[in-house]
Amino acid sequence: MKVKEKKIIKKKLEEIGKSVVEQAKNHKVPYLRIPSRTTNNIVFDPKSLCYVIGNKTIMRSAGNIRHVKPMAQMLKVASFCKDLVEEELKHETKRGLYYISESWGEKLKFDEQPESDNIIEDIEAMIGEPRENFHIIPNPGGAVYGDLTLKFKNPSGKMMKINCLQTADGQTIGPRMSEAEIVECNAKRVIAIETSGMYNRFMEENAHKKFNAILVNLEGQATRATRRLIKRLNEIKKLPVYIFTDGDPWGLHIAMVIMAGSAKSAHINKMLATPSAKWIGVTATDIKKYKLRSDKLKDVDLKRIKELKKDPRYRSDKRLLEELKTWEEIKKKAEQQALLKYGLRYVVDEYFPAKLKEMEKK
Amino acid sequence: MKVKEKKIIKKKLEEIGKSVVEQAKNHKVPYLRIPSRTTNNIVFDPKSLCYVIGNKTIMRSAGNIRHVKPMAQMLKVASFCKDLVEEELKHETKRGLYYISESWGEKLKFDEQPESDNIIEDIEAMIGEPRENFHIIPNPGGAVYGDLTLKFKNPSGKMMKINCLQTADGQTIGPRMSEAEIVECNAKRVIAIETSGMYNRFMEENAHKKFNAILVNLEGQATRATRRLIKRLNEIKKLPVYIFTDGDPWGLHIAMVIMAGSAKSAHINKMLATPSAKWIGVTATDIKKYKLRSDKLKDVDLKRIKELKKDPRYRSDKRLLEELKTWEEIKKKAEQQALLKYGLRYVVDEYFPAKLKEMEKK
Amino acid sequence: MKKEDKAKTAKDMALEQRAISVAEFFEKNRHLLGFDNPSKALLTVVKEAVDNSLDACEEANILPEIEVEIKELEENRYKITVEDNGPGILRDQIPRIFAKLLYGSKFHRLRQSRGQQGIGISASVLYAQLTTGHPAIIYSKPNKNGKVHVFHLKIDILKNEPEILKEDLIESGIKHPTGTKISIIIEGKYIQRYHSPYEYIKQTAIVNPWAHIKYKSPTGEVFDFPRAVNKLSKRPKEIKPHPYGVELGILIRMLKSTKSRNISAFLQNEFSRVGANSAEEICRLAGIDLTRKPQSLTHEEQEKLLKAMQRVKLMRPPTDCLSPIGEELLREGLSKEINAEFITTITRDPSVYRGIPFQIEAGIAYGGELKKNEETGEQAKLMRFANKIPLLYDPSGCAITKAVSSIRWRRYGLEQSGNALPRGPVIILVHIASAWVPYTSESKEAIANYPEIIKEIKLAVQECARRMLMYIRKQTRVKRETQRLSIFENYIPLIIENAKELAGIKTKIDIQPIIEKVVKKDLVAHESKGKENN
Amino acid sequence: MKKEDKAKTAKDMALEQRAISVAEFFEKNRHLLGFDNPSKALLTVVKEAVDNSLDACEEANILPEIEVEIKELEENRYKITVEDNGPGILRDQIPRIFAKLLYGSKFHRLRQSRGQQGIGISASVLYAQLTTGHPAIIYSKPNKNGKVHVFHLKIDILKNEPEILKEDLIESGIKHPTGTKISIIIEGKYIQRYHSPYEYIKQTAIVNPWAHIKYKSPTGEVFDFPRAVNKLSKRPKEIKPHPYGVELGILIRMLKSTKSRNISAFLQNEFSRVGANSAEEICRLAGIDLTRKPQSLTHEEQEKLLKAMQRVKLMRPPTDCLSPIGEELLREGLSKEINAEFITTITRDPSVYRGIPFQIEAGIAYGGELKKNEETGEQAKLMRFANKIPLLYDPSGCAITKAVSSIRWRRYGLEQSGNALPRGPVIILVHIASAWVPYTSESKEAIANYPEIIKEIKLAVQECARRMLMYIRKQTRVKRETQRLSIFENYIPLIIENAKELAGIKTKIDIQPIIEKVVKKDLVAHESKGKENN
Repeated sequence: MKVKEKKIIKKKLEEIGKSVVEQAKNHKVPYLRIPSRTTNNIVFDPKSLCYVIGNKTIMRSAGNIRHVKPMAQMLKVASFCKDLVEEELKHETKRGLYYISESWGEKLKFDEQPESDNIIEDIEAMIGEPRENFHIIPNPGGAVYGDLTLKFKNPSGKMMKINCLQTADGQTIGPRMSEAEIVECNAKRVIAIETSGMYNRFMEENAHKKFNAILVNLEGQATRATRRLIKRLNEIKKLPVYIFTDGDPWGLHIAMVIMAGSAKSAHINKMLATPSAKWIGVTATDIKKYKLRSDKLKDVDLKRIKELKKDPRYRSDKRLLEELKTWEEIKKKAEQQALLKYGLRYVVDEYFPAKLKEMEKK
Repeated sequence: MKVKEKKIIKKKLEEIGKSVVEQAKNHKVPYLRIPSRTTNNIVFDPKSLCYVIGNKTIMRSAGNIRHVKPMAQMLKVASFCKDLVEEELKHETKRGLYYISESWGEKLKFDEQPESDNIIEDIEAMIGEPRENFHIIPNPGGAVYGDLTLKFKNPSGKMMKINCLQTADGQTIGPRMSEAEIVECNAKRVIAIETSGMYNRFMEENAHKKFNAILVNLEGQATRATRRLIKRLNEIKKLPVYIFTDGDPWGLHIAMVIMAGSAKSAHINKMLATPSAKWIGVTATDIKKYKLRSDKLKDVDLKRIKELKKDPRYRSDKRLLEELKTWEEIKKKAEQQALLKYGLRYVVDEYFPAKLKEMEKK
Repeated sequence: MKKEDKAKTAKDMALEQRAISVAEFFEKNRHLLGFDNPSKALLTVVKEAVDNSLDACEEANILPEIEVEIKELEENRYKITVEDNGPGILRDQIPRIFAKLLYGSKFHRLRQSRGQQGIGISASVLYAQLTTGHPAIIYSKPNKNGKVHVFHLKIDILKNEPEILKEDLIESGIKHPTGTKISIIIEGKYIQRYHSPYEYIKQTAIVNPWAHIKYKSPTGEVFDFPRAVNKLSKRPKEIKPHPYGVELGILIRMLKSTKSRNISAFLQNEFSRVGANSAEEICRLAGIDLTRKPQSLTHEEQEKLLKAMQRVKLMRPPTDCLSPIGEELLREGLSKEINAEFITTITRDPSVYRGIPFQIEAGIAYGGELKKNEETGEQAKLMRFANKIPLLYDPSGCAITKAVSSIRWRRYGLEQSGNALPRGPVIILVHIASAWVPYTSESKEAIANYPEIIKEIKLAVQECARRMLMYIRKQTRVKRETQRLSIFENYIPLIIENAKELAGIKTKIDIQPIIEKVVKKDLVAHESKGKENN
Repeated sequence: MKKEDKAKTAKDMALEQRAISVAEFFEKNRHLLGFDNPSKALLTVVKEAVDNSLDACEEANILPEIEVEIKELEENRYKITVEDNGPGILRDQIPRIFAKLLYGSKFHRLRQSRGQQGIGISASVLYAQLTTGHPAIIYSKPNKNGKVHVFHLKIDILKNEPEILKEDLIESGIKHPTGTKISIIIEGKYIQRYHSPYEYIKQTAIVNPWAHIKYKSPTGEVFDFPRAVNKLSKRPKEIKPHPYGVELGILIRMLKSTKSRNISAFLQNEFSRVGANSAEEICRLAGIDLTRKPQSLTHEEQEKLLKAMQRVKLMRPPTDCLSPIGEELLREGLSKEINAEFITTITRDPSVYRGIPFQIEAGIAYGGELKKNEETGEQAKLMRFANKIPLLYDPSGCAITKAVSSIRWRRYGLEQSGNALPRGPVIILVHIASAWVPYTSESKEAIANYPEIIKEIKLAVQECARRMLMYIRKQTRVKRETQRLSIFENYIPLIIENAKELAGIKTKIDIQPIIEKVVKKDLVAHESKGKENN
């Protein structure tokens, strides 16, 4: 993170404290306004095709018995994060923060982690920055492979440069990786893959060369860091993004979260979502067409499909809606690796090129 | 993997087929002898302090109705793996193999993944090699950080060299990493850490310099690749290994699996276990001494402790046995990050040095 | 070939036909009367005798003094003696009351009483005679200054008539100025658990707080259940049947046997709630002339009359045939026997099923000593009563259990799994008073599932439960309010301090005015919210 | 103050005492006789009439021909007509049999019959009269060449005596040479589900395969249940009571009324299984002289006699008072009405409870059409019978359900959760035949829980279940053996082929000799293992 950004974040945090102090100086009962993150303030933005936060705010007031404690805790957390940002190299996890709170004394310490998690999200919403920017980091997860050169400070603060082909089993994507400076990028597209098994297949079959692509291993639901890196490659380097998941409504939704963000993180979706990304498959149609080994959709799957059909993110995409309906009709799901029935190379030599052609035509 | 090793593996696999062919040629009903992996053939080896497989074997015979199908499948799997080894750069996951079996026709395809998994373990036991060596690889997991230079072929087969400080958020440990050639190693010890949060803390606090150590992120129960890399650093570079886990019987057992292997993988424990590794904590005694925020041990935890107390791996280590008893007495568990109540630096500046001193005295 | 093996003709069969006496019938079917097994038989005898004593005392307006003694004579053989201070029984009535089944004063009238059918006590005599061969011994003193009649009685089973083994007139034998004593020897079994005589008498004492009962158990312990009030509950009056509850067969019989000269008089004299206007309206609807002789109606007209009687608008039947315990007396009864921190009781207005008036009373006792068992998460105890008699057997078949279990107890702050009784430190009491209690069997163990009855029970118990919930809430509220103040005093300084730290500002800020504002505002808001919730 | 409000004296109360007729009693307590609600009432009337017809036919050794018709007259009003080809009833007996409660031939004797107490059919007449006011109409033809008696009957409730509204002698009205027909109009409700008259008649047809029953339903459908065999089941004989089952009260009554001159004769004449030796032994044990007059015994001696009677060793009571259906006839009955692939039945040896003989029969029908419901995992159907009558109500209170549910059905290859009935394509039938069936109530819905009875039921059903399991196993075995061969033939070539591929060897290998060896060895091994398993 550059020095300028660091200053911005610090200032944004300090503003919270200042507003309280100002009110108190005037003997007013101090309160804070926080953008509401409840469902009735999450709206679908048809332009960006993702959920964003609306205009409603909630008040957290020192005059409300249920607010006083979390309000004091929020100011303390913000204060702690300001210190982390100041030190630049220090980061903590949400779980770590929860434990650190114990050093704040009986009155301020958190009894349950959901309490501190909630306050972190409130701060995100107030200052409009993902928590990584005030150094509360998620666990790393996901990996990247391809001809991409990045520059960053390593965890001990040393400036480094690395090419993402220079790895035995993948470069983990954490908070430093996701914000690293893109020094050089010789690829034409990003291919994000749900499972490690298929990601390995792609690497070993030289898919990065074949498709002139950067390969991203999502390892299931993509972490925020992975989504952020994908977004930056898309935004800065204008690379189109293709997402390849298991063939079930959950896989499709993994793609959807990359494309449109999640409802839960509506307050920072703008920083994370890649609206132009495209879902390659495995589609419900693929299951039929390629006669893939499949399991029956369970009740929970069918229920999920029903929910998704009502979701505006899907309602606005005819193709995805059609696929959801096809699932309801065939009542089957298949994993990516089911394509291996045609041999190890088939997925890279036949399936993926065909799908890519189909997508790029559109 | 070097060319010589590749040949050895190939030969070991071929031997299986040859034995069957020889018998058939003489009109005998062919059978295979497989080291038994059932509990009554897993014995504790007090010398290596780990479970190893005993002398019992089971027979899989073409004359037994229940054996014919798995026997045919085993020969097919071995044959397939031989091809993977031949191609050198090709690896597959257990799940992938299960799907690939579909291309072998109705008779040979696996109906459930546990069937193919079982056959892979049988082959491991028969040829005495972990499955990574015949290219059936686990998902990657875990990461390494420190002044360690490794040489390997990257997934696309290009020879690479990397220093493990040269990473933003960690180098993932997969099958290629775990077997990479150790070119240079300037550390004096290995510190393996259970959680990503604490691992990040150690990296950011420059623990690798402070303790002259290579830091390993276990991400919970260590993967086989991680255990293999730790063992190689210990064996080849003679580095002592210290394991730092959450303070509960499950954390202790994470350490134990690194030290002594698991019962389930008794047939290949010799390739994976690091008997000289030492568990640093968080011990039950630490929970008392450092007054850590703790949860009550649940029934399932207490049951686990009872089991562990009967386990010979613990019975042979007075210190661990004492800790188990202490847990039963205090009935509490604590996470590593609970140490953060003393501030961010405390764990690296105070706790860990003290523990290390204590361990190295012994 | 013997005669039995031959095919029988109608003639053969006719020779075998015989009338069966009702005593024979119940001798063979004694489980129907509560004599299924030895332990239940012992309880049934106590119950029938005590019920009769209470009924007699109340009819005579005497505060009951009842002594019960159970003595073990040999293994499985018990002597049960029950003595009361009731009005006694006239000499001539004694044999038939105690030694003839289906004889009594309570069957033919519509009025609440414990006994209903004139079976209970004579069935006990029958059972004694069947199992031990011993006669029942009855002492009765109907006159303050008179002597005591003593009878040794058995039943002539084949005739269902009393058999007097011995009769005597003696000076003493009854403690009180007037009274009755019965002594019966049966085969039985004494148990100490839920279905024990002790439990029966204790529950009886709860719903009859005007009664003083002494009980001497087979183990020699003496229990005294003192009187809590010196007032009997309201005496019930006899009423006539209500047109809505009558059936065609009964109506035809009444039409035939009435002394009224015409239909109009018949309707007004024989039914409750029918006046001249209603009678006219009924006849108009039925198309029958008011002046017709009741005996002259054709079958078709009888049916029309019944339909008309049930279609016309009438007041509900009078309810002074009922004698509820009353909210206050029920509370006294509960407080006297149960050490709880909160007790509430309710007497609902009378209601009607099948034309028969009934009335539900309920009570809940919460907390106090009952909390001792709280940790075990035990089920609440449900005490069931009908016409002031405890029902100890067959809870699962009973409308009371059904009604209480069907309440959503979580709404009232108690745990409940599925459709079971709630769990918690609670005793729930339900009493149904009725001119005719619809038992599921003659052994009077459970109430039949009439929807009207279930509805009333639910309403009564829910009201008690609501009051209990309010009590629990109030307890919690008081505790909470003192906590609120200290929360503000603790956290507002922390808010200011951390805000300063965060903003990097060191100015001194006076916190006191803010705290004062906050506390004042909070109190107002909280109170008005409290009101809304009630 | 009205009289009612005054405290009553013993004298006041005496005036109120009255005897209650048994008809009045059951009029008020009609739920005890199966008239709880309109749909059950309809079924009860059909049941009582059909039971009487079957009993009469069998006593007269006539193969039953029974016609049942239910006709809807208006909403909730039905006319039920049942006609049989039995021996008919003599003119003089007709009124009391149909219009007096507790009158009949079956109460006083120990012998298996459907009716027991002489209540059922007259209760139906009572119910008709109560709900619709209509008399019952009876046709009876006791002589082949005679005329038909017609009676219109009601019950005089207050006296429990018949009231004859009309009597006639006509030429026709009965189809068969002799027979009885009854026609009753009641308020009722017709349902088509489990408790329907159809279900009752179908189950009756199963356990009475010698009966031919025709049924015309209210919707006009006609069902014919043809006869499966032309032979009645064994006729039961009347027996005397067994000393083990007698109670003191009964013994005292017998001693008093016997015509025997001395105790020895008394014991031998009035009880079964007592000969001269046993009588002597009893008297010796009791310390009573053999020659004493029965009437002369003191109470103490009576008690001693009873104890001696129950201590002496005696044969079990004779069991020819029982009339089981028989294994074969029961199988015929099941096959005729149920399309299953496997049916097995068993008749156990007679046994005794409380000195009363009884006998259990059971059957299981498995598979075939019953498999239609298999996917739903439905509970097995349990058909309960007592003295050849189907029991449709109150399964949960019944010893049969209890016994069948307590069997560990998983051992017999059926799913079962907890202590419920098993699930699967199965019908389980249990029949208890007894000289006196211990019903839990007069409405004859469920059998009381005697341990002796439960034990016998379990043994009978378990034996049937064992046979069913053997059948299921055999079916599976045959299927399995043909599969084994093809497995070897499929996989051995694959083993060789893949081994060659793995070894990288191309030699040609002759597989046939290996397959032959394998198949031979496998067959031997498999057979010997199969034997071990049995």
